[in-house]
Amino acid sequence: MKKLIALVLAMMLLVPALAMAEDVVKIGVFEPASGSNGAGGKQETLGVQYANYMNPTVVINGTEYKVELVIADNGSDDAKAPSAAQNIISAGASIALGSYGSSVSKAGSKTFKDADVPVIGLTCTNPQVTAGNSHYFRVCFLDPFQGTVLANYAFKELGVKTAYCLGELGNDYDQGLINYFKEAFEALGGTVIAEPFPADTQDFTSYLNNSAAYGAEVFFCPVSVKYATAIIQQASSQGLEIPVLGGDTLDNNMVAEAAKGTNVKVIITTFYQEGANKEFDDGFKAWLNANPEMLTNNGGNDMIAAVSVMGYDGYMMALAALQSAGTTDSAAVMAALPTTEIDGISGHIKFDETGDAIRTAAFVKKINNESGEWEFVAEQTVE
Amino acid sequence: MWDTIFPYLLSGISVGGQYALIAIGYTMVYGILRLINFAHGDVFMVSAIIMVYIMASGLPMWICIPLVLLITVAIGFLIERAAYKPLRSAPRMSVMISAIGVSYTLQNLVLYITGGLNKQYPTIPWISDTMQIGAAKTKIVTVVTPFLVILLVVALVLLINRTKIGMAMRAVSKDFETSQLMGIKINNVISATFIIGSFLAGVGSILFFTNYPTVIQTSGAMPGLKAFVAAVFGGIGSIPGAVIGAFIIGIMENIIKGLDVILFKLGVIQAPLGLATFSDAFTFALLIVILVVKPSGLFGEKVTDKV
Amino acid sequence: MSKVNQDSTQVLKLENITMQFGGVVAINNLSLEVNKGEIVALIGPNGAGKTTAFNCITGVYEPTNGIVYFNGEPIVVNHPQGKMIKQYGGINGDLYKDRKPVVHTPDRITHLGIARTFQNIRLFKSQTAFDNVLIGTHLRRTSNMFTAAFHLNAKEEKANREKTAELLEIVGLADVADELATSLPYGKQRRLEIARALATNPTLLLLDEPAAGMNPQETDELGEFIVDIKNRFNLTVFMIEHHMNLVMEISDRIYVLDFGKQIAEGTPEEIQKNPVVIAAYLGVDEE
Amino acid sequence: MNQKKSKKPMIISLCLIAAVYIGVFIAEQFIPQQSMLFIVLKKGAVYALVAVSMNLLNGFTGIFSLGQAGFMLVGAYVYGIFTIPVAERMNVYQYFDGGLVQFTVPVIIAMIFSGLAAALFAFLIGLPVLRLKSDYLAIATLGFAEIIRAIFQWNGLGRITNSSNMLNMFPTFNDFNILGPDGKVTVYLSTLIPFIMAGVCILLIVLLINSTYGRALKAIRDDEVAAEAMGINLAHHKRLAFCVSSFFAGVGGAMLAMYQTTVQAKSFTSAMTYEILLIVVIGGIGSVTGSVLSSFLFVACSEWWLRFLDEKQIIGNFEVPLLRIGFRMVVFSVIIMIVVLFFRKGIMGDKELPDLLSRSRKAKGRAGK
Repeated sequence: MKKLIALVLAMMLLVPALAMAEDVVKIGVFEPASGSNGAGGKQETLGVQYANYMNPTVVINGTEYKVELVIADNGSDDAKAPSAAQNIISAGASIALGSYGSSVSKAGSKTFKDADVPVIGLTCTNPQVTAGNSHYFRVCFLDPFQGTVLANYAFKELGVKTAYCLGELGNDYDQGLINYFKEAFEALGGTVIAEPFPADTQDFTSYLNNSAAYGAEVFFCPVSVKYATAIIQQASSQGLEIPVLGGDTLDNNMVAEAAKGTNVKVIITTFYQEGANKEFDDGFKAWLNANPEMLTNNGGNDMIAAVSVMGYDGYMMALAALQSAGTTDSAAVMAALPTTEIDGISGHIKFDETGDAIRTAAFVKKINNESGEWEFVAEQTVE
Repeated sequence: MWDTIFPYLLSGISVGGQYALIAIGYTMVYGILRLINFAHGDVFMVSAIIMVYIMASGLPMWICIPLVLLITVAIGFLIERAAYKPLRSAPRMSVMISAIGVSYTLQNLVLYITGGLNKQYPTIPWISDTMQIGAAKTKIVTVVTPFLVILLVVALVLLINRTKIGMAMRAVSKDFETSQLMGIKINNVISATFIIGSFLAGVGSILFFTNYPTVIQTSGAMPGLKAFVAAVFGGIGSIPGAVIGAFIIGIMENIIKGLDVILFKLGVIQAPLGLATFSDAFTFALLIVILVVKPSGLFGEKVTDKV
Repeated sequence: MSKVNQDSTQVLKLENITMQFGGVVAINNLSLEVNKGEIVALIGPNGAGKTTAFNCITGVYEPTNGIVYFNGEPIVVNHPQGKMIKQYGGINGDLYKDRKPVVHTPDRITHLGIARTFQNIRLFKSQTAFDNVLIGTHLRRTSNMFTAAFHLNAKEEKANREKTAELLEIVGLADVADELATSLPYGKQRRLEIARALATNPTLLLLDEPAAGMNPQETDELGEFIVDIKNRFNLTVFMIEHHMNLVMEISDRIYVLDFGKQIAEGTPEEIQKNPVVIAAYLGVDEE
Repeated sequence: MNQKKSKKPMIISLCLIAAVYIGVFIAEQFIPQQSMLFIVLKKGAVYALVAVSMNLLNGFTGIFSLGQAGFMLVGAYVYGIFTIPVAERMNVYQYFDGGLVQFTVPVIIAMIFSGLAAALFAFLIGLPVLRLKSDYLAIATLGFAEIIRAIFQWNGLGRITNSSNMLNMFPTFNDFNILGPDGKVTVYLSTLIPFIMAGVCILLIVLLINSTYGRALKAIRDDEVAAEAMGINLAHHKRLAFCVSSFFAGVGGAMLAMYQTTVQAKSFTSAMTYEILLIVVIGGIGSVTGSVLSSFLFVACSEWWLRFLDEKQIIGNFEVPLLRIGFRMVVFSVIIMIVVLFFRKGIMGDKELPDLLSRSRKAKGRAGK
């Protein structure tokens, strides 16, 4: 017992050394590597890692700093988010990137805020992430925008009048996007039926039956990759005839894989379409193929996920902010962020007053059922 | 109306059959050790993960399936030897905690091996094919499941009623100590129980994940709990009870998911109420009702404590 | 005793008690009385239904049929119900049909003033001898959860501790008060159980084989001890016992049970001479 | 008789506890807030309370309940619902027009509400469930926790619970820091306050355990039949333990909400209950001290000390094998299994801090007084 107490006391005194080497700047990567969003989180992290590989140093105020990534797994779990965030903060990160999934982003937000560490959201599209937060920025578009794009596309291009929406209970991203989709779609004159499913559901057959029973003409499920693949496979075996519509989360090679060889039409909106920047695409693919571990994290092939691109752009944004701040002090970086602009892979990025990137276009893609690859459909804008 | 309800019934019967195969493992172990084997659902999940990796190795199907079942059985056997046998004389709470610990360990182990990513269950020929029944389209496995379950249950009941090991099992579940005094090798009987339970969970796993082909470390938890509820519902210790309980729960659960639609079609409600939220909770509500009204379940025997 | 009935000397009365487990009749139409101040013994071969009778009195089992009175008040009333109506083979099945079944829970019955010990000792195993007895005082508390937690019942607590110490002194366990109950030798555990029962302030004490496992000398001491506490606490004692010497020495009256049926009743002398008892019981038992 | 002997260890224990509190206060002022230490201390304090409340049921009363996460959920939600600033409600309840509740109450009152709400749920659940025997009770309480979760996520209650969406913007631990006029923190209290909250609650539980009621609960744990024969009303006492335990689980839930800064029903799963159960087991079933110690150990290991196992470590030129995401949890579960199988008594068995300090085991009998 005495030994134990001694051990505990000794450990407590072992406060992590905060002083670090002179010429290192740390960037936190606040992403899920496990849990329901693990797959997406890993791809997003890949983008950041690739950017770090391409740009391992940054010159701040005349000194060359080595950029070190502090990767913390938030487990797609709100309860783990604060400690993962604290991990990044205690490592001395000047700025953090993340997270895939709006819920976790919100859950970690306050911890970053209290420590004065700015965060750049990469693909968390829920408006609440940045609303009212001076420390949270974001390089992607927002759900009200994405929801409207999807509603317009479904109503005008697909010509459907009834939509069935399915989202995970308790997932801010799913529920938020469905909500904005519903608003826009109903404003256009369509009918929306929305249902939630409990977390960890595996059997979606009854929900697919529901959509048919309601006479829906499109099946909108902006869910995580894990659920999306299951839904598509079950849709295929049940012979679902209506198209499946999704948000940026479905832009994933596993989803494409699932739809390969089936008759399920999958249409999504996303941030980036492979082929838009050849130099980036080739570089990224070469890097993936050179690292078996990275290739596994990307889902086993070298298809480029839009979230990886956002990870890359977020990293570049962070470097730009560090440069314009002229110091590694996190508060100064936060002050510099609103005025920082870059030309990213996904387009020009500039923040508005809430800290959201000003975006006017989203890419619409669909899966080619024969090749199992994403195909560009249109670039959709909303005024 | 029938056309509306039929697809839900079909899903319910299929998933019910898969729960039944897990529930038998629960009910047999409980009957003998009076232990809720919390890890049983995870054995079911681990079996699926093993299938994923073995199929990926490129072995032919006719080797893979028996191999997976064999490994699943071995895991069930090892869990009993490693985590439950040392606690044979310990209070029941300790054994239950050990079971929870095993469940936790298996899940974390799978998390580590898969890196937290969901795995795609391999396609097994024929049963993965789609077929048309009436208005509904479904995989062949959906239809095969109930028949396979009945076949396995008949075989199991024969085993328990006609063989020596079956007789030993019945004796042990009636009275643990006395049967030990009568020279029954208690450890062998318990191992046999775990082997049978794991085997059925392995078969259930093939059927379940062929239908719902995404495997992740938490995949076993819910089906496991529901199967346990089914076992309690049918009367723990009773194999036909567990099977009937499992079918009832599977069907009810899917009806709940479609209840909004059914009510909508009947004109009872104008907009969905979001009742699907309760599809899991309903199972547990059913459990509590049955425990309060008839704690011995549909087919269980009442036990009185001796003072 | 709050109420005094016409027959104030009758402390315990069983009327036509039958206890049936499925097809097994453990007690068959048993009637008996225990009067105030008496020591009454219930004897019979193993499996005769003696402990079952105790369990019916203390509310652990619901008898299939019959009434138990305590100080003239019915504390257990039951008649065959549900599937027992079909199975019931007793002769007085309809006797109490019109009476509402009442079965107090064991704790209610202890409240009324019946305390018991157990055949297979049931002490609180993780606690000291002192705490075992102290728990017996819990039911007479006047404190509630809050006053107890905030130690506002210090006076009562002190009185209970004193009473516990005194009881341990009386049963001769004061020196082992702080030992774990289960670490005590067998004889002392039996005495501890009695002390614990006494802590509930009973008027009727039910002892289930208090001398089991004791040697002749200990048994003799126990006999004196039972008489002593009976007088000291103004008790009535009803006990199950196999040691015939003890039974014959201290009992005022004896009931004999065989296969759930009462086969004899009387003073020790009468029982010793009773041919039915000798045939059914004394001849068989090694005592 | 030997009451005097047992006084000394008590006093030393109290001094030790006081020293811990002072230590926390000093550490908080001088060690930079970024340190993982504080996260561990805060979360540890929350888990300590929850673990002790679970121990009251599982360890002291012998009721094997697995409903802890459900009661924490109730507590966390009630706290959130009553403390989100009115100005923020439009934002939080974005899909429900700002929600139904349009007022706030002080933090302490909200925490008491949390406890009471959890206790109320416990009372209602206890009516049918507490009659069940050990493992049936476990599975029934587990089921109830799932039912509670579904109810709180239901859209129909959205105007109160915000459906399945997140509650946030309510006061958190960091809001206890005292700010100077310039908006900078002058006195840090964000770790001390949770320590005090948890400490007060645990003290109340300890007082209850050492009262005549606590003895009755232990009697029930040791032998239900004998306890009942001693006039202890089983139903009443079990319900009491269940409600008290849930009350503190509810308060613990409110504290967890403060720690997490957000509340969402989906994270209160049975996995959370299992985690707390394992903490209780590691600490020793039936020891408050054990539960508290193991809470801090558990949190420190899982959040801090073992995190390196999840990352690639390179010592010199040697890359340590096996280390990657998830390895931490594997190591962790193996440790837990070893404790469960080979050190069944846990860290403390059923001993408490004063027992460790007193030389004679005999003093235990009356240590409470």
